[in-house]
Amino acid sequence: MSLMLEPSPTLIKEEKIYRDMGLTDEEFAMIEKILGRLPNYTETGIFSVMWSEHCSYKNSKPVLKKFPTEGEKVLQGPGEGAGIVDIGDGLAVVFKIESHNHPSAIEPYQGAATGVGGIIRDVFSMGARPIALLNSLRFGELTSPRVKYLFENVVAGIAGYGNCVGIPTVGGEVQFDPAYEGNPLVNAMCVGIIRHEEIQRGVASGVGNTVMYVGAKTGRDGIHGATFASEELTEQSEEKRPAVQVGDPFMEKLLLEACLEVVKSDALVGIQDMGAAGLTSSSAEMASKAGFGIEMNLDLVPQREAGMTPYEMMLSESQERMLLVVKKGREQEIYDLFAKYGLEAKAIGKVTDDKMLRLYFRGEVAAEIPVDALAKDAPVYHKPSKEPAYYREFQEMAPYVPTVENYEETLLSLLAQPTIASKEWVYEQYDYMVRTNTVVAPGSDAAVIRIRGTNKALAMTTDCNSRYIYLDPETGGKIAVAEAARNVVCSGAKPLAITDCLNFGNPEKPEIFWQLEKAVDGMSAACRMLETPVISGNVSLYNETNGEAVYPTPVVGMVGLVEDLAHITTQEFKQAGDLIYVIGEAKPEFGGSELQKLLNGNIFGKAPSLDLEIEVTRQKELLAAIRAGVVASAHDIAEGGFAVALAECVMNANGLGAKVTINGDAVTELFSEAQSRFIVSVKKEHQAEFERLVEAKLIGEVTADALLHIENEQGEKVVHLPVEQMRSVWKGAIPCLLKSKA
Amino acid sequence: MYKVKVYVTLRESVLDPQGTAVKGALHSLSYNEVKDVRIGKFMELMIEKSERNIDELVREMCEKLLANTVIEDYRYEIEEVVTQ
Amino acid sequence: MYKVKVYVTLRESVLDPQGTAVKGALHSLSYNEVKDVRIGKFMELMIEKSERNIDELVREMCEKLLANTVIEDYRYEIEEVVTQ
Amino acid sequence: MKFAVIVFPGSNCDVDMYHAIKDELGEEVEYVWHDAESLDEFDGILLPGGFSYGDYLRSGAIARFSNVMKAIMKAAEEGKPILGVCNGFQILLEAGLLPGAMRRNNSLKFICRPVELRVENNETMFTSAYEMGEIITIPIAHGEGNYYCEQETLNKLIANRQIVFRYHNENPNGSLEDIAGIINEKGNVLGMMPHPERAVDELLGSADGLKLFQSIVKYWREAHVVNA
Ligand SMILES: Nc1ncnc2c1ncn2[C@@H]1O[C@H](COP(=O)(O)OP(=O)(O)O)[C@@H](O)[C@H]1O
Ligand SMILES: [Mg+2]
Repeated sequence: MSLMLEPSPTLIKEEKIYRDMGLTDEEFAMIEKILGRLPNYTETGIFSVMWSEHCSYKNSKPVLKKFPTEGEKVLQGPGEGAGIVDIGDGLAVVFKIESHNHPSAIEPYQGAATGVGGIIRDVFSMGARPIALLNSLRFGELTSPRVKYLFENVVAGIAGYGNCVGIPTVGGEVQFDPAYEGNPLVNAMCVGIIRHEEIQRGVASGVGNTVMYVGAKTGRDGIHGATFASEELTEQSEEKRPAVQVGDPFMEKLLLEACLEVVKSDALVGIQDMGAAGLTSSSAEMASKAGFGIEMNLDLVPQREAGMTPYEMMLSESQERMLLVVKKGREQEIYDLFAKYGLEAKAIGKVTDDKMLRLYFRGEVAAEIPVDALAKDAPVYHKPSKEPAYYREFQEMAPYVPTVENYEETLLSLLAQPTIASKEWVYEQYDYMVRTNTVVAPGSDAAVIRIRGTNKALAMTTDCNSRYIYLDPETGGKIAVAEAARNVVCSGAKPLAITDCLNFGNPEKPEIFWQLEKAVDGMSAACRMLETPVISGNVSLYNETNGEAVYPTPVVGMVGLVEDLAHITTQEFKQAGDLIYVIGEAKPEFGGSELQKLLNGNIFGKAPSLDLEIEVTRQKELLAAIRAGVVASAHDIAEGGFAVALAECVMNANGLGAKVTINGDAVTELFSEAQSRFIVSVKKEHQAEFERLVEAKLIGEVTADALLHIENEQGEKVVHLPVEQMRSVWKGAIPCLLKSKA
Repeated sequence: MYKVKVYVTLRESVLDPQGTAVKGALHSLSYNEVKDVRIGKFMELMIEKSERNIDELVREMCEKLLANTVIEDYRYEIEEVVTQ
Repeated sequence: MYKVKVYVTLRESVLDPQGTAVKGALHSLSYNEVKDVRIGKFMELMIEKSERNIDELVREMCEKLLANTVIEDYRYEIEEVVTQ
Repeated sequence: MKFAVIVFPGSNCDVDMYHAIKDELGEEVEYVWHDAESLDEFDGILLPGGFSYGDYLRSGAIARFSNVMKAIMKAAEEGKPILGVCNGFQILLEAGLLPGAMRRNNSLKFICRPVELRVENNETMFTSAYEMGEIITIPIAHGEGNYYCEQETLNKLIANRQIVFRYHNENPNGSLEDIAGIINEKGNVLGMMPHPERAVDELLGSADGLKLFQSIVKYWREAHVVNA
């Protein structure tokens, strides 16, 4: 029996077996002190997962403290399953983003699918009805067979899970860059709606109350490979090898519906999903938060496989499981409720007053640990930080001046860059319409979901240009938040708050830690100015292959409120004769731009500059004009610059074109990625009112001829392209790359 | 010509939601004697003779494409057939 | 206890989009010797002995649920196993 | 007129169907759980889309054994209008209420997008509000909508004008004869892959699906005026 094969406490210490589990010598000494004895194998495992970066945020906590997390509308900041913001009418929006990078690198379909499953549980465990999913994806260049395989299967996994559960996937972003070749990023975000009085928290309180387990059975899924003491000990079997987690979206759907019914019952005290470190983290965190203890009998845990040890049960990451605390004496109601959905709830323990996590197995105590030591009192480290040499170099470079011979060809090449190209191939695999509230589907700036029973809607987006962040983490961090806000504003919404997913390399390297700190500084500054507090988030560090880190990628997920359905705005031009305006000036800023990447194959120099005051003013003006009803379409200028943004305004519009005049240096005007800029179209009758509300420059008109015509002030042609030609390049790029042989 | 049959099954310890659902359905149809169901794939390939060793070829195709060895096991049978 | 293996395949006359796609993928990996691919399901059931005739029982389960006889054929193998 | 929206474990377009009837059509509607014994109190039965039982094994294969299916069979015999959309269509096929079967989409991918349909028969209780040959825009969202049947069945479908909707311009999934929706011989059971309940409000892009529900109500009103 495998239990016998577990190393003894003395052996764990002497052979430093804890190191394989990720604990340092100092941490092991701390554990010994906390317990006043040596931990056994199960206890060592429990400490190792709870003190991992993933659960304890031990390296990132000091940095995360910098984020502004408060605001008058914030009902729940970071610390629970998801954050919550008030949206009036007694309703609130709940959202969070989370990474599933490493599982997706190993098994892209299941890795991505279970990532979606996990974030959905985070939202419904708060008592909220999930209404939308988004994602943010990063892969290597779409040329190698491995990258294509990862991309295709990650997308299929996201689709497979979200579609089956019946939550629309309405937005996201995908970027391709060699920095992600060995380490793709898969971040999933879920947005939910809740009535204020139904907000739940993950607490285990009330001595004697019952701890219940519900959902899928526990298997040996996802138990960290290295934590098996050694190959010799487990040589008996292949099947003992830690298995990849497989998602069961059908189970998730049943759990979702049942839990949303259970939260209405006053028999429920607390509820939390079993995420990373499943049973361990959910029980310890719920008890620690409430100031109580928990006792569980592991023999009662539903098990998928025979002969599971306490260590395995406590560390299993089997999906689709929830832990509930229920008032003593009210258990039957809960059993009945779950039974209606074909689910079996099982009492496995009770709440105690001694602040201990105590586990029984076959009549004996298998582990006994103070809950606070696992949760709130986990160690925190202040890692050294150092400015990387590359940053200084980039800052001191002379500004990069691209030379472009043929503007039309360059524009077409930019439209075919996978990062800019249409993502239709991706989002057509997502059921973005289910629940019939999707007013703006994927393809415009932010997605917009109406809130039934009100005249309001929510706009949502994920954004992060990691090239800028690599070049200059602080400025890039600001840009990530500002860009998300631009997308939300363009859709007619006022930004409410953000969630973030900090995807970085190994924080033990001072240069990486510096990137993390600076990016968070920049994001925090932008969040303060834009009044969008951080209400939830996730950290994924150690995203490296062969010692090479990914680009620092702090993905921003933002949600905004549309006060009136009439304010909903999209990016495509609406009608011939409408006037075209541009807000903001082009500047010769090409560091990290698509044009630089296209012409040089790599990026260098300074990131575009950002003035947050100007950003805020422009966003406010534009939103005011949208709310005044004088804006026909709005689109922010992002990757690829003005020319690409203008092309996007016509490619999505049926049969329309544009005729505009630029002045100044054509390359800068067309392709610079200078910040805080928008393209807006306005009906002629609204010209005066628009110009009164917004400082913008009139540059041309929407035409009926499906041509994109750009000329300079001398009246010379700069670009003259049929919209159809651009569209076919733009829409065909990704399918074409996927089909081409390596 | 070879007729090759490939059987792809989920690894022992990997969750099989499909099998579980089918077991549930069989029980609700009162086939209570069914204790376990696991669902995998069954593929039939017709492969022409070539210079390459057929066994090696099939193994390679399984590893590369037909099975996902992270979560699946496979086995195969090769049978030589006469082409009509 | 019986171990029952059920093979469900698309009928000959039914076009198999999955098989076609896999064949295409194999060709793009230069396995040009592959002439045809058909993809079906392979199920393993553990069934306890009961008063019912096992053969009849399995056929019934196939007809009712495991195969859709409008487009699929099935066959099965029954093996008696000793329970540990 | 009173509609039932059948809810199977894993149904997820039940809410959409419910709101289409209640908010846009303005008729009475109730959710009916898959274990219900009787549908006698309802005048029309709607089987919504989704992933009943996870669509494990085959789409609709497990749901067809739900208790409520007996009541649905009975309602079908009684001539009540029964509409199965997407997964609902797949369940009707598995249950044998409609002929044929579904294969995976040719692309092997789930596809979600608005598509154009041609109304091939407007002399049914589901389509009388449409013009013959009318082109309508209705979204699809499925991974297995590639309809198949034997030649003999197909001949019958054509001869009896049982093909009610065909994909127009582009067939998104490879279905036989561009079939998007078929009706039973008796004319009261319609199965279709596109989602009319998702096309009932211009705010969300199209209201072309509304006429389908209006047709049902019109049929029912006429039948009941005569009977009264
Ligand atoms: N992974 C994805 N999933 C869903 N939708 C996506 C995804 N990637 C891109 N999209 C959609 O494509 C559109 C364009 O995306 P993007 O170029 O990132 O826009 P922006 O630069 O305005 O943020 C958006 O509507 C976005 O939601
Ligand atoms: Mg945008």
